[in-house]
Amino acid sequence: MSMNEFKPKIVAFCCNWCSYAGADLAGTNRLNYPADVKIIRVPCSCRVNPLFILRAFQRGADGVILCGCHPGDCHYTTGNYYARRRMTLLFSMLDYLGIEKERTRVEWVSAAEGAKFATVMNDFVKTVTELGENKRLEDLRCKK
Amino acid sequence: MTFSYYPGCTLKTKAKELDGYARRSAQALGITLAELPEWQCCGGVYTTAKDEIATKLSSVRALEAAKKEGNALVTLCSACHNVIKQTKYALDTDDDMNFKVSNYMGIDAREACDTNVVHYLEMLRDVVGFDELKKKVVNPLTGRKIAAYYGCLLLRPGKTMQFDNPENPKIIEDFIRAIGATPVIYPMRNECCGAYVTLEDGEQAKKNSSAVWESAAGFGADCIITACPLCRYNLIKAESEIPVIYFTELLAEALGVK
Amino acid sequence: MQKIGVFVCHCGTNIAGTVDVKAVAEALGKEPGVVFSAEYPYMCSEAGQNLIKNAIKEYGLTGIVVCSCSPRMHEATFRKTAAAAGLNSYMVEIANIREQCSWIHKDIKVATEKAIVLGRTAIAKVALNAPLTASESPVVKRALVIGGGIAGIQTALDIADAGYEVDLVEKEPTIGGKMAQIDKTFPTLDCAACILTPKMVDCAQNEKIHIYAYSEVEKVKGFVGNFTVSIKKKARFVDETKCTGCGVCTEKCPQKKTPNLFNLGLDTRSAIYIPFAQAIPKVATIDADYCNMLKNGKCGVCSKVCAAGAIDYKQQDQIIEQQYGAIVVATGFNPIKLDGYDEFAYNESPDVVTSLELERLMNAAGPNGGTLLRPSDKTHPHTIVFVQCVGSRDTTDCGKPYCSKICCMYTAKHAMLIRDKYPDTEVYVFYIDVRTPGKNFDEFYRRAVEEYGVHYIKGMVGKVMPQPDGKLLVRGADLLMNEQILINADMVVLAAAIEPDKSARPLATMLTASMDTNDFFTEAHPKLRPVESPTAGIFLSGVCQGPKDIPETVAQASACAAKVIGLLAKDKLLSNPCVAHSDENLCNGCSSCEKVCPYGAITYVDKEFRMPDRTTKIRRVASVNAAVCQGCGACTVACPSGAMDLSGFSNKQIMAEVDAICR
Amino acid sequence: MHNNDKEQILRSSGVNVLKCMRCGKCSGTCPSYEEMEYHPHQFVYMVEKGEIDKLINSPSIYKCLTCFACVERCPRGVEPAKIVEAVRLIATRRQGENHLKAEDIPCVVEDDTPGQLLVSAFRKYKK
Amino acid sequence: MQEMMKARAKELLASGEVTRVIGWKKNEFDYDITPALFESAEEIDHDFVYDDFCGPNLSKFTFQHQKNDTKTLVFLKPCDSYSMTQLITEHRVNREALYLIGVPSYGKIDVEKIKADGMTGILSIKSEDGDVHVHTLYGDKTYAKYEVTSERCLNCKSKKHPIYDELMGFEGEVMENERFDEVAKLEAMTPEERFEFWRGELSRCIRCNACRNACPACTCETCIFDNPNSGVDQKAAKDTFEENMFHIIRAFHVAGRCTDCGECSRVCPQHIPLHLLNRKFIGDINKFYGTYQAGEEVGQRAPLTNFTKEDVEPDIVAKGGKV
Repeated sequence: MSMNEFKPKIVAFCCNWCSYAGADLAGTNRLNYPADVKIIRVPCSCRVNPLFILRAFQRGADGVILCGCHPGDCHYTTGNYYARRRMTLLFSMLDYLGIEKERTRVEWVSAAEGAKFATVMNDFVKTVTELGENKRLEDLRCKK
Repeated sequence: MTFSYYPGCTLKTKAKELDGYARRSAQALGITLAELPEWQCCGGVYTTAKDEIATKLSSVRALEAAKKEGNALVTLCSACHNVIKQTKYALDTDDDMNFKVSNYMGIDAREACDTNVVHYLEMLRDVVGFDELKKKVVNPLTGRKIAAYYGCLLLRPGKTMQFDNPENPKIIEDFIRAIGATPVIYPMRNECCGAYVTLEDGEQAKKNSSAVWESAAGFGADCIITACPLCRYNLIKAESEIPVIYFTELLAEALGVK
Repeated sequence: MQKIGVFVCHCGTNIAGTVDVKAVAEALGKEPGVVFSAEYPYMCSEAGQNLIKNAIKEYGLTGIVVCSCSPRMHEATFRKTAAAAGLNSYMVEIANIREQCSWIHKDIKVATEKAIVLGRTAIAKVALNAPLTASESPVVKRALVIGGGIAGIQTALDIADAGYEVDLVEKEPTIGGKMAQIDKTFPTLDCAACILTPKMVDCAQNEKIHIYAYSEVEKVKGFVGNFTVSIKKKARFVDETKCTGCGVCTEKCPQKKTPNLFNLGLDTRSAIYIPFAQAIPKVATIDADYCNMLKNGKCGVCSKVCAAGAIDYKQQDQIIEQQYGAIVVATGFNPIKLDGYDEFAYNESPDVVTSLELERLMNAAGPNGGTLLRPSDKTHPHTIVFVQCVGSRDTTDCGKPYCSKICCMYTAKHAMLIRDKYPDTEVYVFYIDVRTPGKNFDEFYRRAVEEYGVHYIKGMVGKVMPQPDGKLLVRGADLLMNEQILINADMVVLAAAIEPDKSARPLATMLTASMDTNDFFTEAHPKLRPVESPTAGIFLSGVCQGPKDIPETVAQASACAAKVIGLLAKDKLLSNPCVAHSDENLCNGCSSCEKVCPYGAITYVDKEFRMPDRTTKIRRVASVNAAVCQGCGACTVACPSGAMDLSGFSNKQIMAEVDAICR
Repeated sequence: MHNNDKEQILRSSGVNVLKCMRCGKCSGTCPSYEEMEYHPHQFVYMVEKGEIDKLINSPSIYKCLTCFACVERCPRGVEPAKIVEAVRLIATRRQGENHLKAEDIPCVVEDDTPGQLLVSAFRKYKK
Repeated sequence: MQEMMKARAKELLASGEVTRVIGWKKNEFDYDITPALFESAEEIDHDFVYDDFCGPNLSKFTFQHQKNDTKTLVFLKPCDSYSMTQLITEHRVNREALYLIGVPSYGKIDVEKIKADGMTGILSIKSEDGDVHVHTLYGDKTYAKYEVTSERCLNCKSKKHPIYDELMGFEGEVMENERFDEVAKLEAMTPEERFEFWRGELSRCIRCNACRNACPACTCETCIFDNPNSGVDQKAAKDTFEENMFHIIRAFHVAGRCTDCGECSRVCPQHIPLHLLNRKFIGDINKFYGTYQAGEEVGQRAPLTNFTKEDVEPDIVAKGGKV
């Protein structure tokens, strides 16, 4: 598969109150970003269990991005602070295991930041596309 | 109790009395001031620039020497105190500065300079204690109305110096009370005397210094005390109508060792 | 076996323009579990909804997926549709193929493929949905208002007007708050007492309102609709039911050297006191720190002169417990301490005062009977300098980073009143910006300048220097003249920043209501829900939420009351059923979930479990209060054993979505 | 060129000029205000605007007493004195001639001139 | 030491202060030591042992054998007592029903190191005064103790007991150590090298669950890997999510709670350096959120159930992890 044909699989977790609304606003303003991004709506960024991200990678995702309210603006007051710690540690671990750190990202996107949402997604898809297909995490268990 | 002592350039020349009285008083109070063996001039003023290390090295050496001796470092001249304390603060808070200085000196500067820097007045307050000092006064200066002149160097920047409330200090006033005199509070006590500008613009310095002594005299002071040779020089140059002397002179007088 | 129906909306051409809706419906029709699939131009129209209803009935659908616009748009609509057809409304999932697909992609092939993925993701999720029912909890028809200033008074009056019981708790001996200390109000210059005291009397006379003055909230338990609050009635050493407020005791009390806190310590009063003439409740209070009888048992004059026999030196603090459906916070503000601003000589000179002190100095009921005199020598001041933004917009340790909002206007008021009453007095105002957004506000400020000749100077004062002759030499910058100026003043008035009352922080902890870094209460939404705390059942009135002037405070207080009334009008509360729940068999009782819950919705109980060997074992397990939980899901991730899950967004559902996307 | 100077000033002073809210308290407190062509608040504003040359060529840079009154009293933590110092350092580092030369000293020095004065002045006026 | 411990245990049993004792017992070989429950002085006399092979962490065993209605004496090495403190913090053991005696540990011997040196047919091993004498069918050999001390003991984090009712022997200090060096070495590799490294290591896993069973932080009532509703089960199938992710998920589950006792690596029959996963998390937590040692104090708030508003952003990882 040559580079320009490669279409990455990207899972985007978006919190219901800010980032999902930001994604909607991007749509309302007809701001384009690649169709490779598929959004899963969660109530809050703190609902995203590292298991979900691992599962995505195991099922063949090439990149996973988590979007939440800006720190301090969480609908539930503190959810994104916990998400921030969890994701920092998880991403660091994935990098440690050899999954390129560019394949995981957290972005804070408010309901008003439709343009930021589109920019972030364009940039993320570009980064992941350049990296190419992900090493399947399931390979970790396969004999060399 | 032993302290490493950093006298500074002027105390060896034009301000010998500031130094002499301090030493004699310390002795009377049972405090040993061990002069650092090879101190260098602090530079007189602190250069705030973050990309400038050469001017800070003499302070670093003083701090390092005191650390090696295992003592807190006592200063007397306001300028020395300000420069050394600001240098220490920069090493403690500015990683880049610490890195550069460490590289230049071949030491771990932050570690090597981890010395407590105290001004002589702080030593009187925190180590001797003003109540204790009061007990040791043999010649109380009762009835004398003394104006404390802090100037800028002892107090500011407040965050770095941690000396006293920079806008409403009381340490020298407490000192004045301890030696039996009456402090005179006047608003110009923490304003600048004109400092080094006097060298090229005597008029400016005179204006600044005049405002200080006039304010003190206006509130009925019969004498101004200071810890800074340059402040004293400027006030005298500005034709102060009341005497301007070093605080150590009064201390020595009260302790009967003048 | 699931029977899922899929409904693809064209949204006119909004979706159909870039998504081949027929192809989507066809592809999704082949997904496992799907028994019905259709497309329609406008699914949200009545005809579209009927299509859904009929399909539910005809095919006995157990779940539906609507591929349409954002769920933020029409999820509620389609849930109602499902419910109308007898399907649990939480068996509906929306695939957002408009905002997140047709509107952002131009290529029909790409958009169609994505729409199919989004559709099958929603199908995968709905297959795991479970019917949910909102739980119900009763509402106690009584409100608690904490703080008896103008905010608390207005809120209490409005709630009582609607026929609900209200308890008003005030920590001072009288209600009235800051407004009672103010002389005149901007921009109309009417007398504060004249408009406030009738409201205070209304409170006292309203049968629905119960005033707990000289009282504080001790403990709060429970949740929206059903709070249990302990209120501490502090000992006044005077029996409220007997005291007539005649004031004889205050006249006869020999201890007259007590600082008068109502006048901000500018004068003194007796140890037994009534803060001011119109106090509500008008009963005396003994200041235990100054009363000779309470301090050393020598005196007892007040007891002797009291005809009503109301004095009780042995009175103790009393705890009252009461149930409430809603709690209103109206804890107000105070000017900051000015210890960090000695360059203005506030601690050094009595003639440097804060604006609130000036209010008392100018008030007819104040220490000088309404004549403005210098505190130091009681002479008439000829030059007064006002300094704005003392501690406001100040990012240093002693200041506040925000604008205190009221200072520009009250300073204009002060300046105008002084110039009006004492035309021989020159008034200078140092300002950084004059901020006057408000009805008739800028006009008011301009009158101060144009009609009253107040000197406004753009700049800041650097230092105030008391002079031997008692004058205050003020040095400041006039930035427009590019000059440093010196003014020889008689008085200096500092517009001290305002900060939330110190009691607010511990109260917020008790209420599990969130605060910002400045200790202002956080609102549920900064624009759309400004009078509610994110914690359900807690409402915000007045300056506790952010700096406000009187009209704004009153407006917010009434808005707050409306929200409280709306809550109390309900007999039962329906809660969002998408909440967390713990599987007791899996729960370790480790307390991780409790630590991350922002609402305190999780408690622990010891529960008996039957073991396989027929013995029993008692284990500590988590229990979620569904009425308090807001469904964020923080606990589900904190839980190490996976005991905690979130209805509507369960682990399995989200993983199914992940799988569907990555398939 | 100007931009480089501005960057250099910001870097060496460590001051964020954008924090300034233009209240003028620094200038309201400065003891050298009268002697200065450009005043403390102008230093901050002009550095922000990149008007560095005017400052470098102004005698104002030798009038600041480094008394830190402006630093102490600034409500935004801007530290104008550090900006003045950084501008002056650009000037003294750049100048072919120092503002104060050793050969000038005998003319100004008097019997009672403290050594502290001379070292301070050299620090401030010389490379 | 061992005799003192035996005497004290018997004393406490006799006085009725405790009714059960948890300690170590020797099995067929000198070096085959397992945790054990003793209920009589006779059992203690016969089986109780405390020597340089007593590696097993007794806190997990205590958790598994706890009884609420009677008091149990537990001997704790410093690292065991960290685990115990963590279990108490998480309400997993009942402090009231335990009598804890802290005992010093001077480093435990890793028999695998001896075996790796080619020693077979081991009949006995004796550790005396810094020497370890190995007696085999084929002859004897003596090692200096440090040569055969386990990695976790060489990098001991602490010789102090954060919790105890009674101490025996000398109480030690928190130690300076180089335990993050191996982690740093891996961090310095390229992602490809790291991936290869871990693939090589984790491919050897036979999913025996020994690590999970030994881990004192793994005390879930039902492990998510055994719970058909967790979405990560399906033990039987090959190449499933659970199979592949087991160790990562496990490491994340104990992140912030793992005291770095090293039991996982000790018990792994495939010698997978599992502790390097846990240490990565510990190192990151220290770096990002300030030094934190799980089990240092009862009631500590674990870093993952805590936050500050100024926490680093996740992109710190992309920026190379420098704080």
